[in-house]
Amino acid sequence: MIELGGVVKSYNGNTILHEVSLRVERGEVCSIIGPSGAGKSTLLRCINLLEQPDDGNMVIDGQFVDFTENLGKSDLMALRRKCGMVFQQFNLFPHMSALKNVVFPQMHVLGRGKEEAEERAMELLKRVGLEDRADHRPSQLSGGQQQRVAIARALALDPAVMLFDEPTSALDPEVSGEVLNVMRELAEGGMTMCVVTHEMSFARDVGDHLVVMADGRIIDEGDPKEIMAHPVNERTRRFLSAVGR
Amino acid sequence: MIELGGVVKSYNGNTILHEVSLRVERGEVCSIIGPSGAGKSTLLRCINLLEQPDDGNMVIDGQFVDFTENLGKSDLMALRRKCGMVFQQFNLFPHMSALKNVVFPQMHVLGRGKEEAEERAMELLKRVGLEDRADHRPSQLSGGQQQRVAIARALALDPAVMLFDEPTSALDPEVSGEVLNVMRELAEGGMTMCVVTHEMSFARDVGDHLVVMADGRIIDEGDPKEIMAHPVNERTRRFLSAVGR
Amino acid sequence: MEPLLVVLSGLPMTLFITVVSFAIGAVLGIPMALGLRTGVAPVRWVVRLAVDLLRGIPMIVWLFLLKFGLSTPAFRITALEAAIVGLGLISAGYLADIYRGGLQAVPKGQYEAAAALGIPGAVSFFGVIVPQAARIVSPSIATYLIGLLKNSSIASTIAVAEMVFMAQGYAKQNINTVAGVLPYAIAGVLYILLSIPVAMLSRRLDANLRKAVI
Amino acid sequence: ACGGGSGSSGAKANCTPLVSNITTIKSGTLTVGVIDQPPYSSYNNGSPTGMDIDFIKQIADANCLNVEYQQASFANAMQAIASGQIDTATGDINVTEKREQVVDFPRSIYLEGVGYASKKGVDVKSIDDIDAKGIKTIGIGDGYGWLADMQKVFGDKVKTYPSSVEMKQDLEAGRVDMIMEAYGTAVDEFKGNDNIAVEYANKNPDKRINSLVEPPEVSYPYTKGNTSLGQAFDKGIEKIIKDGKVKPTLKKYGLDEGLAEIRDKQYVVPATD
Amino acid sequence: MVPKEPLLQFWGEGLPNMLHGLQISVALAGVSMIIGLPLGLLFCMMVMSRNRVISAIGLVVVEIGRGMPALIILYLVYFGLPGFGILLDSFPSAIIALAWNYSCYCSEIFRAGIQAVPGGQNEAGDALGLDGRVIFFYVILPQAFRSIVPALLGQTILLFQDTSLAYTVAVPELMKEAYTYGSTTFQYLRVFVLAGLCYAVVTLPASWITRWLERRLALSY
Ligand SMILES: Nc1ncnc2c1ncn2[C@@H]1O[C@H](COP(=O)(O)OP(=O)(O)OP(=O)(O)O)[C@@H](O)[C@H]1O
Ligand SMILES: Nc1ncnc2c1ncn2[C@@H]1O[C@H](COP(=O)(O)OP(=O)(O)OP(=O)(O)O)[C@@H](O)[C@H]1O
Ligand SMILES: [Mg+2]
Ligand SMILES: [Mg+2]
Repeated sequence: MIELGGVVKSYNGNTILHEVSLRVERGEVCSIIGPSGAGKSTLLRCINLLEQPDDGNMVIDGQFVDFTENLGKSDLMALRRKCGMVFQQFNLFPHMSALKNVVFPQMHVLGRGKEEAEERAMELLKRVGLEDRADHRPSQLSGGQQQRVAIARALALDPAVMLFDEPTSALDPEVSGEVLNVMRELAEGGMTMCVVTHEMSFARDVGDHLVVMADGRIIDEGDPKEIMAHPVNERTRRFLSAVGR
Repeated sequence: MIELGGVVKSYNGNTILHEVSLRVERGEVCSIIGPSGAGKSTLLRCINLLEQPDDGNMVIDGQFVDFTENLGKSDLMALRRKCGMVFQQFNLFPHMSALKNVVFPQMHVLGRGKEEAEERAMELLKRVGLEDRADHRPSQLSGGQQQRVAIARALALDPAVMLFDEPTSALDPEVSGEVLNVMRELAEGGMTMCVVTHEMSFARDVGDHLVVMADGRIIDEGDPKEIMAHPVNERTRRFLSAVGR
Repeated sequence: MEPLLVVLSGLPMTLFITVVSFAIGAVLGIPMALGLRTGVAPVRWVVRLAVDLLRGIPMIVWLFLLKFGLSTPAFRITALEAAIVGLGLISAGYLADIYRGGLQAVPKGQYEAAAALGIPGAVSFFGVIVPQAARIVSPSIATYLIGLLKNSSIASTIAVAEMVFMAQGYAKQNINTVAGVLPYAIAGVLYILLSIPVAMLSRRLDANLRKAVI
Repeated sequence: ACGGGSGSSGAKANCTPLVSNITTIKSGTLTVGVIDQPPYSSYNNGSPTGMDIDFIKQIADANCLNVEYQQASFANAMQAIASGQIDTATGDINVTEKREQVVDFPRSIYLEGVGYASKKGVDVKSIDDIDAKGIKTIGIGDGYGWLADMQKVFGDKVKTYPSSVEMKQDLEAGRVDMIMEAYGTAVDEFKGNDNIAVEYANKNPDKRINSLVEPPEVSYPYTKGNTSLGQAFDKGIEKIIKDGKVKPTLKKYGLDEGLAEIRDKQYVVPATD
Repeated sequence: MVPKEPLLQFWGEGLPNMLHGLQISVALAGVSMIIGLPLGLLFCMMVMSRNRVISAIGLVVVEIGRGMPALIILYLVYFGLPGFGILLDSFPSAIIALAWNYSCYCSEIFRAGIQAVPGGQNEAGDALGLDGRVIFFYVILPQAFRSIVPALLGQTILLFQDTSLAYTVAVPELMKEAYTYGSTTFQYLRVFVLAGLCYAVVTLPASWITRWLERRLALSY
């Protein structure tokens, strides 16, 4: 589904990602953990082409991308459309209602008509448990509700993969649950997902594959339960004990 | 040490605290947990008199306060000096070095001379593991380091009680550990502490007494291990399961 | 060469008016800013109205009012005095609002931390809040100073011999020729050149502010 | 010697004044506000020149006074005299009823004429010409005696100016078709300018414009109630007239000698509206 | 020296002319604004353009327009252009000068407003695959308006005040009328107080509305 080969990314001479390679199968949930500054967000942003990597390549949903070549605008758009991205800070459009947030991209990206887009939006808002909040502005919603709208917005474009960047770390523990539940249901529904998270229980219980990053490298990967129970890598062990498990 | 009797606090007609009573013994660590909006911060701010409650009374370090009476300025200052407060957002003074942050209040509140204050400050910075960061501005310190400076600053005034309002919730999980360790050492040193926290492991392992708040009331209290293991109260159970333990 | 020298001969006056009226405004703005923040509502309203009037009436009207309107046998005011008093008062109005904004922009947590530590009000105001507010407002103050430098040109309308007045005097002798435009263009360029150091300083302060406070 | 010699008055020694014990702001010195209005007076960076300056010097000499100058404008001169900042002012100042509410005038010294200035070829010579020659805009300075009458007759065609300099500039640039200026000023401003024709307007009086029928008289206002200074001016001006110095001076500045024919009884321009 | 008429009567006599002047002032500000606003947006887009040449040109135009006092710009247009054979009347000269000055300030206001929109909004748009123009016009600009509108209002109040400078080139606006009235009555204090009040009648409510709007917009969403 996603296959990254030797992805390199630097900012003004600082290399943030050192030849990262990674494979996520169709329907698999891949959790990415690691200390702050490890490059987790950067990796996700590279998959979504919000950042153009300096080297490496990627196959996503059957399409090959060579990062050393400059991508045309339409290619870029087409590739981005394959990924739905959910940010830590939600990034909903504050001047649009929840419904409009989900409708607007459908109309402008997929060219859907208003009615069709609204129908699909209501269906998704229902799925994330917010059909009765469709008319609310983001500021009138709790953090957990906002994040669920953001998920619905991403899903509305029928992405092949969903990318989550610490979707619950800006949320109160109590409301995090709502969001994690939605994500769990998505995973059970067979969605391919890459999730950067500090929620160890989610990574353990829902994730199929665990990737541990540090200093711009993947230092450990494999079965989540196994790695968490018996971390072999010294750095992984340190991280896990710091996070408190 | 602290005894609250029937504390009531409302903001423009909304009652946020409904006759809260609470007792914390000398040398005891009292953890306060509960969902967002329960009134945990408000309770702490009432103890510290950052908010003037509408009704109730308090005995703190042997001194009685009737909240229905208006406090004189010098009384207020004297009472506040009994509590050291540590905020979620650290609230260090950004234009002063770490050392100056700890020295400044000593000079202006306790009237200590500069040398004495600096000596004490260095002693405390050492205690929180930051003697080599004394000259750094807060902006040059990590969140965890900032919070440790904030603890040192509060300790420098020799408070009878330390109040912590979610001291680690603005921190990365990895650095939270440093702060929790300092708090643990404080507790072991016999400091009386009130800690609002989402860190269940801290509440369980370090806390002597657990208070569960919801909707402006104390809904449950007692031995932390017992309550967490066998929550009797339905609301407590819901909260604990949402937080994931 | 000659028009340049003529315009330059007004430069000291331009700088003098700007600096002196800025100093007046910077000092007078402090009590006014406190007035804008006081809990005593009537005082706040009166100061607010005064600030709004100072800012809401064109500078040229203030200058004419002072210069032509305020002369009695007992009280005389020269053009230069009128310009300095007028610009000084107007600056006080603007700076008071800038100060107020700065005090308001200091995070509430800072007030609370100081209160929680039991630091006395005056000490926490001058030792904790003011230094932070000063950093927050310094770019706005620099911007205002640049504006004031340009506005000092309005003093030419009441015959204060600053740059524009000198330019005008020269231009009038050379009507409808290039020499009649040149002094204005020279003065314009001088204003831009003069504002560059202040702007650079402001950007430096702004960057420092970001480093130091955030 | 006047004023008792040894005093700190600074008055000229060995000099007998026409009037003794004159009160001025600065004792022994006449402080004169100079309005830029050539050829009548121009400040000239502190060494003023002009017809009025010539006269003022003679008046001061006759009264054993030194003279000091300050720059002034029509806008602030009356105010400055009234409030005692200066003793008098020069620059073709007409004797008017409005001004007499604020200041006093001694006897008049010469007449002020009105001048038309317009492009050569247009050559406005009378009020009737204005319509006849299709004039669209007429420039007149703020505070000029004929402004109100002209506005009454020509309404929005009249454009007013803060000073004669802008007005001159606009006539030359072509933004106004003609201007009505003090005759002397117009002569002076357009001396040697081949494109602009200046005409003496009082030659063709028009009863709608009072200043053309009754040319205003010029004098030197002083602070109300300062009778000693008033007398000094009266005597000084009388002496200049008696010595026959007015006509040669008018001639020297290129003005019509007929402007010396002031009326027997001082004419005060009445306040209109 | 004691004024003869009661103050209100004196004001009453001067008011009709001053109100007429006020109308001209408002017209001057209005026309300058109508020209200056779109021009400001254009300058802003030039300055923010990725094309270095366009951006540099925009920057020069804006920095000159902001760097020189309005009075100088006015003199340059009114007294300077005729030297180059361009003869404009006082009213259009004032409009050109004021509109240029105003549009340069507006350009900066637009830019600041756009940059104040959190970067996450652009990213979210990109991540959704929205077109750059769609993001700018539908996502960024509507949010930027929250900080732009009050700032623009404030700048427009300043523009209105700057119309008083047009008095120096004989536009018969409020200041000019006041000066004329003053020079015929010599009661400058009373006249300019009245003129100040006439300006304040417009600017005070406008600044109150601005502050109210600022607060309201800050609270919305
Ligand atoms: N635009 C940028 N310019 C320069 N450096 C950057 C940029 N974005 C990220 N970095 C750097 O790249 C490194 C990795 O950042 P990244 O945000 O990917 O880490 P992360 O693993 O997501 O951390 P966190 O858990 O704190 O979100 C950091 O050191 C960061 O400072
Ligand atoms: N200054 C205030 N004015 C009005 N309402 C307030 C104010 N401060 C707090 N509240 C309200 O009081 C209630 C309790 O707030 P409080 O901050 O004490 O909750 P909390 O338990 O600390 O929650 P959290 O875990 O989110 O910090 C909330 O509903 C809040 O909206
Ligand atoms: Mg990240
Ligand atoms: Mg709280």
